[in-house]
Amino acid sequence: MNGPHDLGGQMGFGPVAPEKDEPYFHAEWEKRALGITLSCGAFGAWSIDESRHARENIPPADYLTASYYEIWTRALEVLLERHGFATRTEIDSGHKQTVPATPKRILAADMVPGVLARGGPCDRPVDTEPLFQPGDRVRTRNFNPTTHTRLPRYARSKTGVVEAVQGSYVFPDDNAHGRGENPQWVYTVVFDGGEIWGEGADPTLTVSIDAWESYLERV
Amino acid sequence: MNGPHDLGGQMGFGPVAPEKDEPYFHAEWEKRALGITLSCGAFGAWSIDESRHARENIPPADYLTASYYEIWTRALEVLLERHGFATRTEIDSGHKQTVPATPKRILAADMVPGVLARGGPCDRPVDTEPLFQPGDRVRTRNFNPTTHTRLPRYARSKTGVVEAVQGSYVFPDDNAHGRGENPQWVYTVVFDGGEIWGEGADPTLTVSIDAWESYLERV
Amino acid sequence: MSEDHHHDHQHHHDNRYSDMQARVRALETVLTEKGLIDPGAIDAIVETYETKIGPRNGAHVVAKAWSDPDFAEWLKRDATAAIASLGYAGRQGEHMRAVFNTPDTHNLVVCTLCSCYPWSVLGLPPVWYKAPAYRSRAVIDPRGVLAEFGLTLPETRKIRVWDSTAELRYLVIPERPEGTDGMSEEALAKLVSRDSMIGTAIAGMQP
Amino acid sequence: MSEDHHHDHQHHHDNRYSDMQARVRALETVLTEKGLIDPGAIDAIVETYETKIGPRNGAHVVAKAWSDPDFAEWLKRDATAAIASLGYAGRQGEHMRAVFNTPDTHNLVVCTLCSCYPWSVLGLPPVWYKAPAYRSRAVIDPRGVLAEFGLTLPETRKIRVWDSTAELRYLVIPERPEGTDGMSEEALAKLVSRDSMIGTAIAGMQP
Repeated sequence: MNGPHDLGGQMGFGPVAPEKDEPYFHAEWEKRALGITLSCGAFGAWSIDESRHARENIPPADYLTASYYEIWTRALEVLLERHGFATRTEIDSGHKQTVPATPKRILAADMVPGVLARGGPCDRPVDTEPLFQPGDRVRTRNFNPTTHTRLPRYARSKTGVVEAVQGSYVFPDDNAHGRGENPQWVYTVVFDGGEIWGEGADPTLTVSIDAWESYLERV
Repeated sequence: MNGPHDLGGQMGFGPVAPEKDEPYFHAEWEKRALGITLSCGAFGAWSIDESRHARENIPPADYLTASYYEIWTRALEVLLERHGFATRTEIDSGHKQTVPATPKRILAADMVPGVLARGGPCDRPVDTEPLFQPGDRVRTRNFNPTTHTRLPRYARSKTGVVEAVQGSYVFPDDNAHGRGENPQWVYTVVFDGGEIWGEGADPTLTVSIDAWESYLERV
Repeated sequence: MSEDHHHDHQHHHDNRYSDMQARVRALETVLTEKGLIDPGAIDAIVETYETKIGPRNGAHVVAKAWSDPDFAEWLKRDATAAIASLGYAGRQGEHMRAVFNTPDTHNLVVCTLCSCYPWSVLGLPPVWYKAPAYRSRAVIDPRGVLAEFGLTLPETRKIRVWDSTAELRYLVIPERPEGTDGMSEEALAKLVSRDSMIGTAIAGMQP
Repeated sequence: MSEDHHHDHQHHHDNRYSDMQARVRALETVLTEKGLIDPGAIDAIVETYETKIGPRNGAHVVAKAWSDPDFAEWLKRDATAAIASLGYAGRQGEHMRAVFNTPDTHNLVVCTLCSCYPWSVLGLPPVWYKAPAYRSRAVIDPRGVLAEFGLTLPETRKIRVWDSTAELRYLVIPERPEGTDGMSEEALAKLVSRDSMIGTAIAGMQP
């Protein structure tokens, strides 16, 4: 979706404000929000793609003012409701009223090191050979789905060069919506700044994205 | 600029909410905001293009939550400061502290009918013949200026057909920044929905924009 | 708690604007003190748009176009002059175009970049016309938008969206409803809603 | 005043979220009551990212790459494996790529669509990395962004921006500063700031 998250090339946000000696957390609740989000991710009830899409669906003005831990928390609430783990009333009140769905896994303290060390690899084998090879010229497709995609708006309908075949990975556009993992080859595609931004682009700039095979057409 | 105002094709704002029997104004301050904005426009100190750019420069999250009269008011405050009519302190306090710049005109009550009836035509003669004629295929240019433009982001690098030559008008991209009126021919350019939005576009859709000549290249 | 301040700042980034009534009053006061504005002019502007300039103007134009083929032809050829002949001209209507619905094509007007609107014939725009939901979706999902206005067009009807990116202002001339033969201009004008002249309704449709 | 309500509603659209501390506490409470989460696991997660997983990991990788050409070669060829050989792997570092700055090219990493970041080697991302200003501008105006970090590159230096749109996570290997011959890996690692591994700084630059 062309949501508030698709920020590449948008303007008006002012200067970047790096914070000197930034702490890991700016408030206690941020620590808890991190831990709760990861703990609930361990339920196995939703994919990272579904959770990204839940974040993208936060109303734009809220998305643009929220800190990232707030974005996580708002999206988590939606996921907990959607998958039957907590009702809106429970979340608002902080008290149990219903019996939750059964998660595949509940993260106990002693499982944390192993779970963090394993992470969630999303490379998957595919039966096909890659359609493209390094050096191939490709054009990104033009589409504007209301659903999840990882092809940013600024990089649609643009011509670039395949730099590397990066392996085959779960396809987020399908997986975010429960349509299966449907893995595809992923390519690093490099664009000249001028191809993307046109006149006035920094002549020394190249930008690359990692693009699933179905985002690309041969030129 | 690719600011928060450039909304065509963005998503996440929810349904349109038409209000039954909507009143002309929802609060007294909206009436005053309208009148003050038009009265200050009569100063002759800035163009409509400069005022549009001031609105576009409102921080995105503010722009997306403000009502339009609030957007007008915020931008007006910036223009009043920029052109020496009021300081930020005066605006915040509501009390005069400095002698203002001299406006070209102060709008008195008895001038209102004439001023509204005249409006602010912005057609201007140009010495050249139109480069394009109805039926010509054209491609919009690709650029992403940080300055004002009236070529929306969704309509850049797209191929369409000139439907009409609409006359010659002040060029906002220059005029907003005090670089002169530099009038150009303006064309209505029609695009197929599929050219703009790609796969999945409504097959019955065409979209037109009014494009200044320098936005266009012959295909 | 001081460590929360960083986020509170992000969230409540501009409390100055939370009371628009007070803010606009302060602005009017200081500009009046400075002799820059005349509160009477503000009253006159408001009165004009509350009583003189509104969708009745446009409805008159449409009803006349339905009733008078020569006027309709003039409106197609030179909308600014034809509309001015009825006494409607001026601010935000300096350069008018009339776009006619047909059995083949439905027209819809939007301003994605701000809120350009034909004030001289429709008056002040409604809130939804200026808001992000309409401005973002009219150009990409017009049928979805129309459905929210209760308007479902035949699947084969072409939809032409006019994005008002320059100083031209568009007035949709809806199709004349069936069964209105012989009606007077005045009676016809009553069938022409504001929304039917933007394209989010058709004439004679229940609002 | 009831006529103001419409606008107040727009402006203060979601007060529920104004107190995140209370909101997150309520969430932790209800999920704990339901037996879905273990507060001890939260403590363990927080402790991990406060004490075990942070930019020191990445600095170790970089210092080793500077010191050991075979390791640098391995890192180029298979960053995931080379980095895992130092004990750094797992969440948000499952699929790593190392991108090497050269005298010709400076690398800069961003995630325009969310906040993808190589946690296993850099820890939790800083606020600015996740915020709209950086995400919007890094891809269109990298030099402007770098200037805000106090970094001005030669005009002829090529800039390669990596937008992390998939599950690959990028670690920038900055150039080894001059005058560091013979320094130990430990001493070299101290020259490698977090920002130099994102690309918003160079190694040895004063933070």
